[in-house]
Amino acid sequence: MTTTLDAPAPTAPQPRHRAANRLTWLLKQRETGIAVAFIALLVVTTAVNPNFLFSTDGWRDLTLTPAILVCLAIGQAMVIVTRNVDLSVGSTLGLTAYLAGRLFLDTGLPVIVVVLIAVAAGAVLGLVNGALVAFAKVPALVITLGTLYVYRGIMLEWAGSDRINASDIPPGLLDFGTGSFLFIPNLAWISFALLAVAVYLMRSTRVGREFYAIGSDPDAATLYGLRDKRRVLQAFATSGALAGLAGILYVSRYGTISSGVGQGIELEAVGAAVVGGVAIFGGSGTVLGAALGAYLLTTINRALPVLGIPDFWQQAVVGALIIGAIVLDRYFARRQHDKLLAEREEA
Amino acid sequence: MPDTPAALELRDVAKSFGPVRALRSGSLRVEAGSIHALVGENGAGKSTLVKIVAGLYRRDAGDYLLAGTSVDFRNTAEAKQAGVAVIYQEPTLFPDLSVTENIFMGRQPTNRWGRIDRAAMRTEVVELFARLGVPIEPDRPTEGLSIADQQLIEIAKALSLDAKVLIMDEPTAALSGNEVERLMTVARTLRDQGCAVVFISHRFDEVFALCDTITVMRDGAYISTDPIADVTEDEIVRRLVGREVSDLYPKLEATVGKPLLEVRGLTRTGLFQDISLTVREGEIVGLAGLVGAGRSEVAQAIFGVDPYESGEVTLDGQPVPPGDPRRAIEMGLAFVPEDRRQHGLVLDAPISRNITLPTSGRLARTGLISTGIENRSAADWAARLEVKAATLDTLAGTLSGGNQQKVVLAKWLSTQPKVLIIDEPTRGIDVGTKSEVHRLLSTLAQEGLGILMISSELPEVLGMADRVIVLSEGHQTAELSRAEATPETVMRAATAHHSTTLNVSEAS
Amino acid sequence: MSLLAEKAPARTYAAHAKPWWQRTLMTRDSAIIALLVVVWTYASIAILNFSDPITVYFLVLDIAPILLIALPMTLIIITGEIDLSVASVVGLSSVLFGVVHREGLPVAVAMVLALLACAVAGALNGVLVTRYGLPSLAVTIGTMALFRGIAVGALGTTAITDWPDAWGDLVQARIGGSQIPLMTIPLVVLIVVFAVVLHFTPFGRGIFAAGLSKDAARFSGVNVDRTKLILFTLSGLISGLAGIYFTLRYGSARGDNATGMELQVIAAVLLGGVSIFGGRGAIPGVIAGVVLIGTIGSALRLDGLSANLIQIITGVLLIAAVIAASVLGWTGRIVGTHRLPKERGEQSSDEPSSKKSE
Amino acid sequence: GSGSGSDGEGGGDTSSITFIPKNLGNPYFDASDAGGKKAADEIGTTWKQVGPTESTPDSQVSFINTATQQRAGALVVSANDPKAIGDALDEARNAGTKVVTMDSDTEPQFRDVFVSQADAAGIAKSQVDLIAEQIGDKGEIAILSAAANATNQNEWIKLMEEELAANHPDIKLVDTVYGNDDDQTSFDKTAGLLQSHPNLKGIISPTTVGIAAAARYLSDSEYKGKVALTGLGTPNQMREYIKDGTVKSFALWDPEQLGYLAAYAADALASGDIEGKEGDTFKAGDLGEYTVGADGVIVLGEPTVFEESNIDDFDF
Ligand SMILES: Nc1ncnc2c1ncn2[C@@H]1O[C@H](COP(=O)(O)OP(=O)(O)OP(=O)(O)O)[C@@H](O)[C@H]1O
Ligand SMILES: Nc1ncnc2c1ncn2[C@@H]1O[C@H](COP(=O)(O)OP(=O)(O)OP(=O)(O)O)[C@@H](O)[C@H]1O
Ligand SMILES: [Mg+2]
Ligand SMILES: [Mg+2]
Repeated sequence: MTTTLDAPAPTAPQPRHRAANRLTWLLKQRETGIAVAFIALLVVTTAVNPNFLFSTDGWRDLTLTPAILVCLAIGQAMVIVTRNVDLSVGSTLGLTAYLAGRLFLDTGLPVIVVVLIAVAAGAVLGLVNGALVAFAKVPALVITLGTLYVYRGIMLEWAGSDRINASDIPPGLLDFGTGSFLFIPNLAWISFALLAVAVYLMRSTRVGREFYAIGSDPDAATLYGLRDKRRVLQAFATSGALAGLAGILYVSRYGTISSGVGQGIELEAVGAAVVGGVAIFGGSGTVLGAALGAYLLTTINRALPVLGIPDFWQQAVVGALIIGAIVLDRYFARRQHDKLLAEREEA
Repeated sequence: MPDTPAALELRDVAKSFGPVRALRSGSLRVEAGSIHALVGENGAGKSTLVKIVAGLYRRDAGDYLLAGTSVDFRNTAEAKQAGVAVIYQEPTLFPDLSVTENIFMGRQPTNRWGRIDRAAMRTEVVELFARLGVPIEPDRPTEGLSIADQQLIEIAKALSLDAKVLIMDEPTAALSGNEVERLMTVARTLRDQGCAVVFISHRFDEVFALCDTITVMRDGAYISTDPIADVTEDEIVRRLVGREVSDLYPKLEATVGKPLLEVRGLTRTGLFQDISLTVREGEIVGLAGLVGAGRSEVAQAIFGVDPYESGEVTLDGQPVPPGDPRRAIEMGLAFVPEDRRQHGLVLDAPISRNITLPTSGRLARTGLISTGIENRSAADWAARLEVKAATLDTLAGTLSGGNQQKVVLAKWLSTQPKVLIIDEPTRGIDVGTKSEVHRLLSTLAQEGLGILMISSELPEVLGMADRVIVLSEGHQTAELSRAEATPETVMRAATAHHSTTLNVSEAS
Repeated sequence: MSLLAEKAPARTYAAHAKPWWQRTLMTRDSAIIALLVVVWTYASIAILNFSDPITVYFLVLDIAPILLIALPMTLIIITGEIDLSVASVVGLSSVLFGVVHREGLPVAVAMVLALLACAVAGALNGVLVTRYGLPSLAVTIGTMALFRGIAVGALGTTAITDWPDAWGDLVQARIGGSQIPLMTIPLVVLIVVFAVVLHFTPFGRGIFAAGLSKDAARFSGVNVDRTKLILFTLSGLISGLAGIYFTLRYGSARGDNATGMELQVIAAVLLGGVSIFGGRGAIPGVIAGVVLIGTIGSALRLDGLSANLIQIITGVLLIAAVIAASVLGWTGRIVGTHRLPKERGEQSSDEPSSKKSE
Repeated sequence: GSGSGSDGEGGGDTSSITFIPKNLGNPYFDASDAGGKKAADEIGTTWKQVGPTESTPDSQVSFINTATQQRAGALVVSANDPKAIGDALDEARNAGTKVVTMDSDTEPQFRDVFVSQADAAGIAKSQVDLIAEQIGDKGEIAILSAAANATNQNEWIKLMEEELAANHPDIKLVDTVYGNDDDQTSFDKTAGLLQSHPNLKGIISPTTVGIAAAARYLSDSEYKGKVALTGLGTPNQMREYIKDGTVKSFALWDPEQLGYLAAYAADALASGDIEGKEGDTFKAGDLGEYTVGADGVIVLGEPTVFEESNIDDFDF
């Protein structure tokens, strides 16, 4: 029981030592762990080969290469937080990238318009997922597995053996994709901006908090009268829109669009979110963590060859990392749970 | 009828879940500035009524008026908007989110940019908790909080709504004396501010101490409403049960034989300590205590679905291995769990599969089993227990509570057990079936079964048990013979040995 | 009255609410089998060369690995779990098989060693899921990358192609002079074994019970964790078998064999009427699902249509199949049929609970 | 050419030629496809391209099987694995379909003839010579290949290594990475190469996807102009990088001519004009007469080297 005798009338909890608490709070965050792992990886790799960080391209690729995955991981994290999953993002990315390519080739619309169309198309594809999940009450895993096939199939059917080359794409977009501003690549800026918005959305707005609530306990969400259908739609639409944007980023960075664009990247996005501490059954984890997870995964891929590990082993390392992350997560969750229980016993 | 419209009024409201008529004709009229008791047996339909008021369920028929205007809420947010706050029977919190967030979810204060004002939320929570006298850290997650603490958060949540109608569905079930006292103070304050409060409880002392009006429900229907001053406890009980209470406990004489189930020093830190008990042939042993005393945990540990740290369990002299329910079943132990829907039945499976699940190994011929074999066995046992169902492929989840309990009993009796452990045998079962179950238990004991019966209903324990063992906060505090067991002795033991807190209530 | 000893009183129960033909014909299984028959008939008539017996030969050889893996996958999904690592285990099996063979061990020995390793890989999934209580979706996303990574890492740039021809010929042999592959025999045996285990043994009853209600099954003496562990191990073993098949059929041990096949398997299983929530499904439907996808692919290719349409159709069928269930449930509710809340996907009648699946 | 042949029982079109590239959506094979189609039109037969979206042998097998079912007259295949598609090809040949491999060969027993773009040693030598010239015959180089199992790639790599060891002792091959003929992978692998080998002087990418991706990475990196790049690429993909100086020169045979020749070879086989034995000769339209060499290999000719001065003369 919670009441004690010796405490007079219980009062509000004591204000704590702010600074010290901040520090312990920071240390306890899941994101801190990933950030530390990421930095350790950078330090070790750079020690082996200074070029990894201290060269123009090394520095550039550090933030440029993960930008696309960060974009997808943010969307994926939002969806997973609501206790769903979006496996169709790879296909959405492919389809929107091809759409953008075709628009450049066939219409000559200004770049910005094409970007908006691609993002909107991604959002629509996401909405289709969301609607099927929310209204048909079918698990997102099945639905998005289905749309993974459908979206990819549509793209392949449309593209045939067609392929869009760098020369078909407006040079402005390509320059943007490889250009920098203040020593940081443009695409990285975009991913930072998205991340900032997403963090704000998920931490400080009702929509974001309701995402967490729905994922934490869908039944309770119904009791609270939260508009869970609408929220699920929003989460999927956001994920789709981000995949659409990722499609554009892909075009601007790689300059060619072939039929396989984005194939398999959905699992990398889920992997990034999981490594980043987003619980696969919803309710906890942050977009920042997912983004850090994306950084870690991408950078490991780049670092292994530098460290002398044949790149064939990259996937194995990534797999071990994902498993390690969820085992660790469970361990910390248990410890936290036990601690909370113990606190209760003491009280 | 008074001419001012009541704050909340329900007239002949009905609600069915498939074949289950949870509410046939529920009526309730609560005036502003009053505390209104709603009482009724388990399954009388109180919670269903509440959920209709809350906008969680939509009524099938009847009228629902708030301050004289007819309303029809499609979800709980609309009801909240209209000033209805509800504390549900089971706490409903988001385990991953902080206490503060839980209280404000869906209606957080925001600034112009949609940014949630965390500081304002925290300030308000601190104030609320101070008012309630609750020492809970507002920033911690609700995961791991005790049921009592969760209940307090629910109360804080309802208070923060500044509601015109506040409904509390058994808020005190898990609270200690002090906490109940504080809750009552809050309820009275709200009443004085003009709020209409509905208070649901099975504890008549609380009802009589707090409420000014009382409505009785039975079997999903309205029975009566009276000023509390005009009725006595006995009168209410009679209306509640609808028949003479003595009918309910048809205890038969049974010859008590050799010891069957013996438990020695069973311990699981934090849940129960050093529990020792013996159940003999033909004997019904009652395990009494307050909700949360750890009785279910003990039973689950004995049966092997939960672990324990030390102690031993033997059946008919043979040690029952820990953590192996299948072996326990083979040895002759059967366990009817407390939570029928979660643990007792596979709700989405047919009656036949449910009954034969623990015996499928035995029923199989050369390792193979078929629906035919299952149906023959299931039909036999369903008939013995008089399960009311047309076909054996009826899904268990569609049966009424009483019939579900009969299916569970059929399932366990088909294993031909020596000892039956039964946790809350009649929870959520209507009055008729209740006495059937009791008669059944008596008959089984007469046929030589040992029965360990856990029950929170004192009359049930006193009416049925040959011997009563009482637990309090995980400790065994008394073992009383049938003669020694009275409401007073059992209750004293059930509240004894509380650590610091309860010394007060003993002293007072 | 005597409950335990005496014969039961006269009350009797009908075994079923509906006549047998309704119970057999009005199911997801029958629907998918009917669809298969329709598609097959249509293709035979409308598509040139489809009715040729060699179609069956190629079809069986093509779908064999998917069919194999679909069997344990069905059981796993019925317990409410999932295994995404199967295709990676196929690659792992292929590579181990090849590497061990390259070291000079006989094919049969290499086969056994590879199968053992794959069973261990499956057991690793099982242990992580049951002992540590981790969600199988996350676990097998991890092991999917891990196993594939080991497979690709172990073989590097090479593919091992020096297999004795006898083995490859055996895998592709025909029965007598017919166009039916010899592989059909072990496939049918395995299908029968899995169908019997799932539908006619106490173990199978436990699988269904565990999928419908883990707790109720446990409280009834079903060892849910052990069941799941066995199934994951089995899944590894059978995927290993599929890897051996892959290697011998193509005469090439490669790390990237069967990339992406996990999604095909899961799509086929779900199309075959297995509920992703667990607790529902049957082997005949799954077989029909696998054959249906294979048939559509074969027919479209013969018709000169691109492989892409196959993807679209697979996806649409998958979505349509699951939505059909919930749409049926929904109309059923309106008409007043009594289906359970969980199935019709509505929480209104569920007691509010704060339980969270772990 | 002729178009006649005995009708199979299933009623297949025995004069048809089915072309199965490594994967669809590859401009190199699209050029071959165009060439094949042109030849087929001249001959008066049908030519169609079908194939998998990923370049794996098992997905290729399904398409070979389908062609078998359709009793296609001849099959032109660019093999994703020398052995893995062998049995399927056998099956096709048993059903009477002639098999021509093109660009990437299987083991000789599985096909009738192999239409080779150039002989492997010649390709390897030309690549090594191009890079040697550009880096002054000295320093570290690396190879960016396609799939790790690609037959032709691996053979060229082996021959390049031999050529380097024999004639260019100062050039050191420090790494070989695999971009799987995927843009993104090839792009990222290029980045990885440059970082792991700071002293890298040149990259050879004997695959069209690889060289384009590598060129695109180099073109806006600090290595532009410092690290040489050569390999096999199509002029259309590489034009930009030749113009901006990222790439000095690269080589390729004309893939369109390759398809054209393969179609003629396939038709000659299907109509029984040749059997694929050494010494058989046939006429390949505009390209003139070709002779089947040892092991059933037909060589197209020497690769063309593209550079600033001549690149605008080509469009494929
Ligand atoms: N979702 C549901 N589906 C089917 N039956 C239900 C459902 N909810 C309640 N019931 C049934 O309706 C009847 C009334 O239940 P209700 O919860 O309203 O009773 P109660 O009066 O609150 O009982 P208690 O005092 O035990 O809380 C019971 O028989 C119960 O089993
Ligand atoms: N899974 C759990 N995790 C943490 N605490 C638990 C868990 N289950 C039960 N408890 C706590 O253990 C204590 C004993 O619970 P238990 O259900 O055994 O009590 P009981 O005497 O059977 O009461 P009831 O009459 O409600 O069945 C309670 O305080 C309960 O909150
Ligand atoms: Mg209730
Ligand atoms: Mg209990």
